[in-house]
This record gives sequence, structure tokens and C-alpha cells, in this order.
Amino acid sequence: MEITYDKNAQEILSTIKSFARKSSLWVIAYGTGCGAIEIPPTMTSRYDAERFGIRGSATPRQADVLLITGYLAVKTLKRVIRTYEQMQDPKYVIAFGSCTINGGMYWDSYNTIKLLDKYIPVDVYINGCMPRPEAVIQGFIKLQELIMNKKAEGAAKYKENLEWYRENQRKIIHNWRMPEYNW
Amino acid sequence: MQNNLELENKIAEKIKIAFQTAEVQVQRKQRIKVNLNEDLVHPFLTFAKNTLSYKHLSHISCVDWIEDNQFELVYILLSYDSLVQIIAKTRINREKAEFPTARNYWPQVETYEREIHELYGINFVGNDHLVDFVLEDWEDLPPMRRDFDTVKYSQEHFFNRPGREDAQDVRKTVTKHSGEELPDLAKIYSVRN
Amino acid sequence: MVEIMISIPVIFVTIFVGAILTYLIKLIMPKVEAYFALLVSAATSYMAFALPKTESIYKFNLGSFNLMWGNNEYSHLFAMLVAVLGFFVVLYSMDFMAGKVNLGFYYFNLLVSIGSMLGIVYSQDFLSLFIFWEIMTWSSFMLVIYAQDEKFSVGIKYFVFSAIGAYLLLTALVILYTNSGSFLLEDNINNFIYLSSQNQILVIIFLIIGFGVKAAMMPFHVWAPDAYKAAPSSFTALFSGALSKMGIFGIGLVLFKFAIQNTDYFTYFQFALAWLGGITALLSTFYAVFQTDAKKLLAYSSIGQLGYIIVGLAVGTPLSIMSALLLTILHGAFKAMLFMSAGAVYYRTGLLDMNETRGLIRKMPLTFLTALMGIITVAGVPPLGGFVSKWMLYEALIQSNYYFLVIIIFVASTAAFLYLYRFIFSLFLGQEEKEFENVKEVPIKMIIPMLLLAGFTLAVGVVPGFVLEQISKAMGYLGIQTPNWENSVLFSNWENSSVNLMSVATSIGILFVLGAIFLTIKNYRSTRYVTTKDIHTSGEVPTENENLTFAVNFYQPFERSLGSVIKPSIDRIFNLIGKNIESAADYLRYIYTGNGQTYAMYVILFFVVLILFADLMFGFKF
Amino acid sequence: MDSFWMKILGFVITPLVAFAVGVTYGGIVRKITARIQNRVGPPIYQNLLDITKLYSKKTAVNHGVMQHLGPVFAITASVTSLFFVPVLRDSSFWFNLSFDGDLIFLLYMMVFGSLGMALGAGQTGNPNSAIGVSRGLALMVGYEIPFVLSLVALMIQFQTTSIHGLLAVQDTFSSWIIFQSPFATIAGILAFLGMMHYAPFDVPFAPAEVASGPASEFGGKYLALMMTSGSIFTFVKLVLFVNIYFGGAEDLLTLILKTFILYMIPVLTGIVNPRYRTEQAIQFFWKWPTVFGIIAILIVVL
Repeated sequence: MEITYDKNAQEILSTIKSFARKSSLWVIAYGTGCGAIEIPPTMTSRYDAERFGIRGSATPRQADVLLITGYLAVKTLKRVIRTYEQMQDPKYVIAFGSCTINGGMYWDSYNTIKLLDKYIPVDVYINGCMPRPEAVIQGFIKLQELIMNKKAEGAAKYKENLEWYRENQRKIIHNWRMPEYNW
Repeated sequence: MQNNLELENKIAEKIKIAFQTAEVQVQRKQRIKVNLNEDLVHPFLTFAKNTLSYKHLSHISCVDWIEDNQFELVYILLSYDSLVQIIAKTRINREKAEFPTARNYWPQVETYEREIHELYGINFVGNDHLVDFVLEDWEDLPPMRRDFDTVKYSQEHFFNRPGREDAQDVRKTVTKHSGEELPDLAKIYSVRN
Repeated sequence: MVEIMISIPVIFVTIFVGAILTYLIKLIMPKVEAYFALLVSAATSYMAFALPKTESIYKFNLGSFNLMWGNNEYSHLFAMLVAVLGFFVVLYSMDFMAGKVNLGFYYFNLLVSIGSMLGIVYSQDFLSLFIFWEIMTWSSFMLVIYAQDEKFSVGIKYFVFSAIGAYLLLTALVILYTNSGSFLLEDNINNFIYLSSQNQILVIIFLIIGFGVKAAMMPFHVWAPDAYKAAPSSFTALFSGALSKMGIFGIGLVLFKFAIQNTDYFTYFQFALAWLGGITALLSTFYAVFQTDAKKLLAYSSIGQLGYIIVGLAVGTPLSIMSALLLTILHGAFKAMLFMSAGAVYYRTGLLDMNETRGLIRKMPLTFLTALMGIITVAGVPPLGGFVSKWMLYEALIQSNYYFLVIIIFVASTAAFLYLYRFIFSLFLGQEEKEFENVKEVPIKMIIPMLLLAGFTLAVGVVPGFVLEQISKAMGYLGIQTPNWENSVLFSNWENSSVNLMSVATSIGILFVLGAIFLTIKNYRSTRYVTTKDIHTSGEVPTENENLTFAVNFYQPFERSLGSVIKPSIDRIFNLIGKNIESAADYLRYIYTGNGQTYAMYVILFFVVLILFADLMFGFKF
Repeated sequence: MDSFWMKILGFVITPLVAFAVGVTYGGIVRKITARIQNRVGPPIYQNLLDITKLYSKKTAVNHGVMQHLGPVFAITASVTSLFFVPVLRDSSFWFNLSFDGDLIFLLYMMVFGSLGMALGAGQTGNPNSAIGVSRGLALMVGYEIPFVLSLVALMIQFQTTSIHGLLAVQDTFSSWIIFQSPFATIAGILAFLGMMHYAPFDVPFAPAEVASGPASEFGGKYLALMMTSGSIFTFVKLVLFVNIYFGGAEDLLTLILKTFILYMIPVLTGIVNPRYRTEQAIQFFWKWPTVFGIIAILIVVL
């Protein structure tokens, strides 16, 4: 029993959905690196991200946005992948600082990854070491634009190219004891 | 200031009397350095804990003396009575890196030994909890050993952003563009000079 | 044709001879005895149902005593409870007890206890009541010590308390007999007024304590948690559900047939009994919160619920008595459900410790459903039956003058949520562990009684009329004016204070179905099931053996908050009561030598003392 | 026939109004909180956006049937309680089923949803959920005592257990129960603080301690349904309290004014307060609120 909508109605509906999604971004509070310290000023009185509907959430099940705040050790990456997979679709990733882009000052570390988007799909990068709260909010607004234009399809990309991502992940996480991601 | 070192000297004297082979040196106020033979470390720890009331072990550290083919273990002890730190050092063989655990004196030693085991590959005999600490599932050479090439490892294992695959020292590029001379210290410590 | 056959002696012959035959059959043909026991109890239950309520009177003489058995509306209410529960428990036992030792012994005692309970309710004279009472005590004692291992002291504790109760009962009976010269209930009721006021009070107190011991009324509850735990779960269902109700049966009889005649002191009795019931309810609820053993938790809960019933009876307004009798029936149903589901978990896992069991919901869904409906009923949440009795009790308490008692009852029933959630959470919810991987749902013979009882609680919650009808008739026998009741509307005396259960149930039902349909249809395909290991643990992947269930010290904050206010005093009271009574009981235990001749001597001695006592105190000459 | 359809219309309209009011109040609270913290704050329809977004989530996971049904229990309880509360005083359109139940029924009906949620949260197997539930239940025992004391005082005083009965004695402004029996009102309002689970009594849902407690494994449509039910439930509690203590309301405007003022009590308390630990919260309720409740009963009795 497939319900078919009028095309216009469908469009309106999907616009409403996109609008709701963009206006209500719940961020999973996962402080991975030094960038985590930039989040409190972003959220509190000085910069007040809540005026854009950005709010912290306690668990990945409720969250929409995974904020990778800085360098990722291999051990942390494993937890990040786990957290990302526990989030509910649609979900977005914002990567934070140069460490996630090219390794940053940890470019030669034996234990930190240098390219985040080889492991999980990143929708928006925020440059800087560390980015200021203004830059963080700018990143969120960029993400909102992408959502409104239906271009923030990281989760779909992940689902499509799961094999490729898995291969990359398994390359550095040797002892793979993760539950299967069955989407 | 010299007359203020009475306490330190007194403790140093006691150590000298008990351990005659030990090199005892009062480095500055509140710090005594003790160099010990490998087999005297445990008697010394017992002595410090029971006789000198060094109830607290702050840290265990390790130095890789690859030139001497030795590891140096550093035990940092603190007494709450005198507030004088004792830094007890010993050297062990690098090839057969084994040392008896000090977990029996201070339970928290377990964590420090786990860390040293992971980063230097020293096996602490008697500590049965030398499991993964910071590095999960590490299969390579222990990374803090000086013969471990971290750049090579990272290039082999992690992806590089195109444009940074040369992974050159930033300072070199900076000096090239600005025409300034690279500082001497930087020359020494730069990874690829 | 059939109707001629059904009379009280036939029932007794059926069940007692059936019990003996069961025992013999076990000796000859093992594995058949369970079916035979089922047959016997089914026949008994059928006859108890079909027994005419008023005409079936059977008179006979035993020595010089006129004795009488008969059925009336009040008896019929309890007889139905016993018959239904007895049949269900036998049905449940068939699988639950399969493979255990001494099954002949078990079924013999089970049937005898069912028979003796029927005997108690059908007795129209005190002598046969007392004899059946003792048979009941003895058979239940046998089942408490049935599982031999170290439970003998528990059994002894139970027996000693029962004996104290029985002696007090007997003393009261003798006083009554000296007054009326007859054991017949009717004669005693009519002649009660001629007793001296002092003796009236004595008789009432003795009778209430004697019956109250079985109802586990505080401070005579000490035996209950251990005995309930020691007995096999199948029997505990009957023990808590029906056997303890015999105490309520007696108390109801005493209060409204005897005590009410003593107009001077009746209000004091009511007051004392009501507060005793209230405190029983409150303290045992708090105690249940901190139990770790599922059956002990239910045992304390049972004591608490009987506290409510006693409150209801003692307050003595029509509404409160109706609520008490309804709760009596309901408690039989839901406590049997809960004990049966705890027993089902024990049957499959061998565990009752709530710190160890977990995550059985998907393995035992029907048992979970039973337990769920059981706890909703106990909690008194609509639309199940518990709400009906709770509502009546509160209305009755508020409308009579027990203002602070209603607070105590309210607090007790709110605190009951704590232990109820603990019970269902620890057994069925939480992490699904690998050690319970092979657990299956219990056999159908155990499921059927549980689900039928659950259906009964639902029916009572929506259309309580069919039970209220019988209850109001029973109240008519007790001589109490029946409150207003309709099939599915609850009334109290105050204007507008009514609850239309039908519209409640309709509203809940429709909304629930709508909500469920909405939630299930919406993105049905993208809803997926994940295991309980796949939870938010800050990104950590839990290992197989990692214990993620929060079970130990479940109510620590609550315990801490009680800490400064009540907990020490509860402990102190319980220790004082418990220790003293237990040590006294221990001392009494030496009386029980295990030698039949000494017992005979005790009985003779007891009668001698009684005669002397009666002679000195009441001027009665034999 | 006409009145039948009006009744059906009432059943449809009332939950919608309750939802709208509850959601808007939630947004206003966020705005007020933001202003007090010197922030701009989200728009007042932010909660509606949140709920819409949660409904539009593409996926949802559950750990079994009980978790699936937990939110259904919650919405059933809140809407059913709503039907049994007279929303406006004299307008039969808003009465719904309120003649078919009384206060004691409502007290128990309100627990139904929490029970379902607790069971659903229990099935997720998340220790945080169980801790949250344990805290919530313990807290409930705390605030239930003053609340019941207050209600019993009123029931005895006015000889009724129905809300209509209590409304009937509050015809004029001066006969509001807050003026007739102030002690009962104080006890009731203090219990109300706990009932709304705003700080300092938000320990069951503390996001930083137990990862939002019972809700920690609920996402997508489940969370959306929970939030919907929560909004309706807020409205139910507010209307109930307005009806009991503040004389009810004749029209929607008055109702909104009164409920809003009442709602501000826990909200404003919450903004400036830290969090009590469970035992501190329970002991808070067992001290002054209980004393006020007992005084209220004693005044009535003596």
C-alpha cells in the first residue's frame, strides 16, 4: 500500500522536513581533542548557538550532528565510529580544526589519523587550530544551508560506500570487535 | 641558601649509610637524586617506604638510552613528612627488558607500569595486568623506543592529505621564504635535518 | 441428578480421599498422580461452584457436640477463591513440580490444604473450623519444609506462630463454649451478648490474633517472608493468594458478627485494627523495596496488601468493606500471578536473586505479560482491577474519619511502585545476557493459569460488577448495608465522586491502539531491532561478559533518604519485634520433641490448664 | 446526534489545543531561560521544530516490544488524563470525560504513562535509564506525600473528590482555594515543583549525569512521541492545578494566563537553582511541604 502524494505536496512536505531538520540541530557532546574547549563558549551566553536551534544532546540516539572537535587517536576513532553508527538517520558530521583535515600538528604522530573523511563521511569542515566560536557557528550555518539544499547526504554516502569505509577503518583498527552496522 | 639543605643532606646521609653503592646527590632544595644498581631498586623502595616514610610514589618514568643499549627507569618518590622528592634511577638491559614490579608497595604502580610496558615494551615481572593502555591493539614496535620511526609509521598507516605527503618540517619552509637562518636549537631537534 | 450429589460432605470426601488416593497412586504408578490430582481438584472446584449457597446444610453430632457444615454467601465468596486458585495451582504444579522428589507427598498436602481451606469456609461451627484450621496449618507446614534443605527452622518458625494463633483461637473457643454451651456459630453469635464485657474483649482479641497470624498481620508477620520463600513457588501462590485469606475470612467474621455486638468498644477495635493494618502496609512496603530476593519481595508485598485488606475491614463503612473483600479476591489473583511468574523464571533459570536475573522479556513474553498485568494491578493503575479496590478504599477512608491513615495508605501504595518496578525490571528487563540464551517460555500448563488470572484482573478493572455482586451478597450475610454499585461505574457517597470504568477503559484502549498503530506504521521499514548490547555507552563496545544492568542497590538514593528519617527506626522496630518473637519462638521450639506421645500429653495438659483457667476466671464448672 | 458529534470534536480538539499550548510554553520557557542567561535564545516555536524534526527522522531503533510501546503508554496516559480534566469551567465542550472520573482516578492515571515509560526504558538495558527510573520513582514517593496531604485536606474540607466539586466551591475570586485553604495550596505548589521535574528536582533526567535518564535510548519517532506526550502532560498538570487551587478558568484566555503564571513558578525556580541529589530532594519534600500539608489537614479537622 503505497501512498502517493501530489508532487507539489510532496515538495512542500520535504521542504518542511528540511526546514525542521536545519532549524533543530542537536549536537552529541563528544569532545575528542583540544577543540572541545571551544564548545562551551559557543553554547553559552557569549555566542549563544541555541538561537540557531543548536542544542546539546546527551546520547547519540537523540543527536543529529556529530562534532569531531580535534585530533583523533586510533582508540578514539573507534568510539567515534561507534557513536556515529548509533545515531539516527539523517545525521551529519562536522569536523573541527586542522587535525581532522590534514593531521595538523599531529601530522607525524604514530597514533592519530590525518584524514577523517576516509573513515566517516564529513559534511562540513571548520578550519583553524582551533577555530573560534564564530567559525564554529559559521560552520553550522553552512551545514544548515547544505541541509536546506539537500546536499548534506553524508549518511547516505556512508551507507552506500560502507565497504570502502569499513576497509579503511579496519586498516587501522586491527582488533575489530564492533557490532555490524546493518543499514 | 646552603644551610637550608640540612634536611635533604640528612636524608641523603641515611641513604648513603644504607646503600653504599648508591650515588646520592642532593640536586636542589627538596630533591635528591639516587642512582642505583638494578638489583638494589627494590630494597631501596622498601627502605624508602618503611624507614624514610616515603608513602607516596608520584610516578615511574623511563628513558631510552639506545646508545648504551640500556633503559633507565626513574622512580619518583615523595614524603609527606619532609616534602623532599627522591628520584631513584636505575639502568636495565635494553635487549632483555625485564624488571620486577613494584606493585606490592604501591598499588597505583600498576597503571604506570602498564604505560611503560606499552610505550617501551618493558616487561614488569609480577604485574599480571599489563594489558592495553592508551594504544589499542598495538602490533608494531613500542612507539617510544628511539629506534621506532614515527613518521614512517604514520605515512604507512594513515592517509595523507594531498599536498602534504612530503611532510616536511614547516620551519624549513618558513626560513626558505623569509630568508632567516634556522636557529641552532631547531637544527638539532628538527626531525629531518 | 448431579445436583443431588453435590453437598459439602461429598466435596470433603472427594478432596480428602482424592488426596490419599493421589499419594497411593504415586506409589503404584508414578507420573499419573499429577493428572489424578488435577482431576480431584477440578471435581472439587466444580462442586464448590455448583454448591447451592443457602440450602446445603449438613448437621451431625460428634460426641456430645452439635456440629454443622453449610454454605452461605460469605463462605461462597472465599470458597470460589480457594476453588479457582486451588485448581490453577494444581494445574501449574503439573509442570512446575515435574521431576521433583516426593511428588505424592506434595500433591497430598496440596490437596489436603485446599480441602481444609474449603472446610474452614464451610464450617458453621467453631470446632470443625478449628480442626480444619489445624489441618490447614499442618499441611502447609509440610509444604514449607517440603524442600528439606535447611528450611526446617523456617518451617518451625511458621509452625510455632501458627500454634500460638491456634492456642489463642482455642482459648477463645472455650470461653465462647462456656458461655453458649454450643460450638455452632449461630448460637455463639446469638449468645455473645451475654458474655461479660471483659470476656467479650478477650475473645475478640484472641480470635483476631489467632486469625491475624495467618494473615501475617504485624507484629505476627515474622514467619511469612521466610515461609513464603521456602515453599515451592506453586504452593506459595496458593499460600499467599488463598491460605492467608483464611485469616481475613476469620477477621471479617469476628468483626462483623461478634465485635460489632460490643458497641462500647467496637470503635476502639476498629481504630486499633485499622492503624495496625496501615502500619503493616507501610512498613512492609518499605521493607519490600530493599529486598533482593524476588519471592521475599513478593512476600513483603503480600503482607502489605493484607494490611490494606485489614484496614478496609476495620474501617467498617460499606464501601471500605467492599473494597477489602474485592482486594481479597484480587489479591488472590494477582499475587498468584506474580508468584507464578517468579516461579516460572525460577523454573527456567533456577534463579530468584534479583541481582542476577535479567533480560528475560524476549525469552518469556507471556510470563512477562502476566507479571506486567500483575504489577499494574498491585500498583492500582487503571484500567486493571487493582484500581477499583484502591479507589474504593481511598474514598471510604476519606469519607470516614481516618484522615492520616489515608495518607499512610497512599504513601505505601506509591512506594509500592518502587518494589514493583524493581521486580519486573530485574527479572524481565535490562540486558539480555548470554547465560539466558537458551531460556524458553514455560510450558502451556503453567501459562494458562497465569493468563487466565491476568484476564480476570482486566475484567475486574473494566466490569467489576460480576465480582461486586457476589461481594455485596457476602456483605449482606455479614449484615452490612451494601453500597451503590453498578456493573462498571464506581460510586461513593459524595456527589460527583464516581468513576466510569467503561469510559476509562474505552479511552485507554482506543488511544493505546491508535498510538501503537501510528508508531508501528510510521517508517515501519526503517524501524529496526538492535540487541541490548547495542546501547549508548559513550562509544565503548561492551564485551560479552560486561555487566551493564543496574541491579545492585537499586534504590540506594531512596534508602539514603530514608536513612535519616525512618530507616533506623524501622530497623529497630523490626529487630525488636523480630528478635524477641523469634527467640521466644526458638524457646517454644523445644516443646516440639517430635514424639507423638508428648504432643498428646501437651494437648491433655493444655485442656487441664484451660479447665482450671475457666474454672478460676469464669466460674465455669465442668 | 449533534451533541454526539460535538463531543467527538471535543475529543479531537482538546489534545490539539493541549499540544499547541504545551509546545508553545516549552518554547517560551527556553526563551525566558535564554534571556535570564543574557542570551538571545531560540524562537518560541523551537520545540515544535524539534518535534517535527524528530518525527521526520528516517530511522529508529528499538530494543524490543516494550520499548516500542513505552511512548504509546505515555501518550495514552497523557491524553486520557486530559480527557478527564475539565479544561474550562462552564463549557461542556471542554469537559470531555471529566464527569466520569475524579481526582483519585487522575492521580493513578497520571502514573500509567510513567510506568510504561519506565518499562520501555528498562528494556533498553541502558544502565543510565534504569538509574534514571530508580531516581524518578524515589522522587515520586517524595513529592506524592505533600501533594496527597494537600488533596486530602481539600477533599475533606469540601466533601468531594471530584474536580467539578472543587470548581463548584470556587465561584468568586475570593473563594479560590488558594484563599480558602492557603496551607494546602502551599503544600500542593511545592509538590508541583517536584512534579514538573524542573531544577532543583531534575535528577532523574540529568543529562550530564545519567545521559538524560530514561530517554537515553529513545530517538527519532520514539522521542518525538515522548515529547508530544510530555507537552500534553504539562498542560494537563497545569490545568489540573489551576482547577484545584486557582478557581479554574471561564475562557481560554484566562486559562492561558493562569496556567502561564503557574508554570512560571517551577520554571523560574529551576533557572536559578542547581540540582538536588535524590535524597536531598526527597528530604526537602518530607520537611516543610509535608508540615504544611499536615497543618492543612489539622485546620480542616479541628
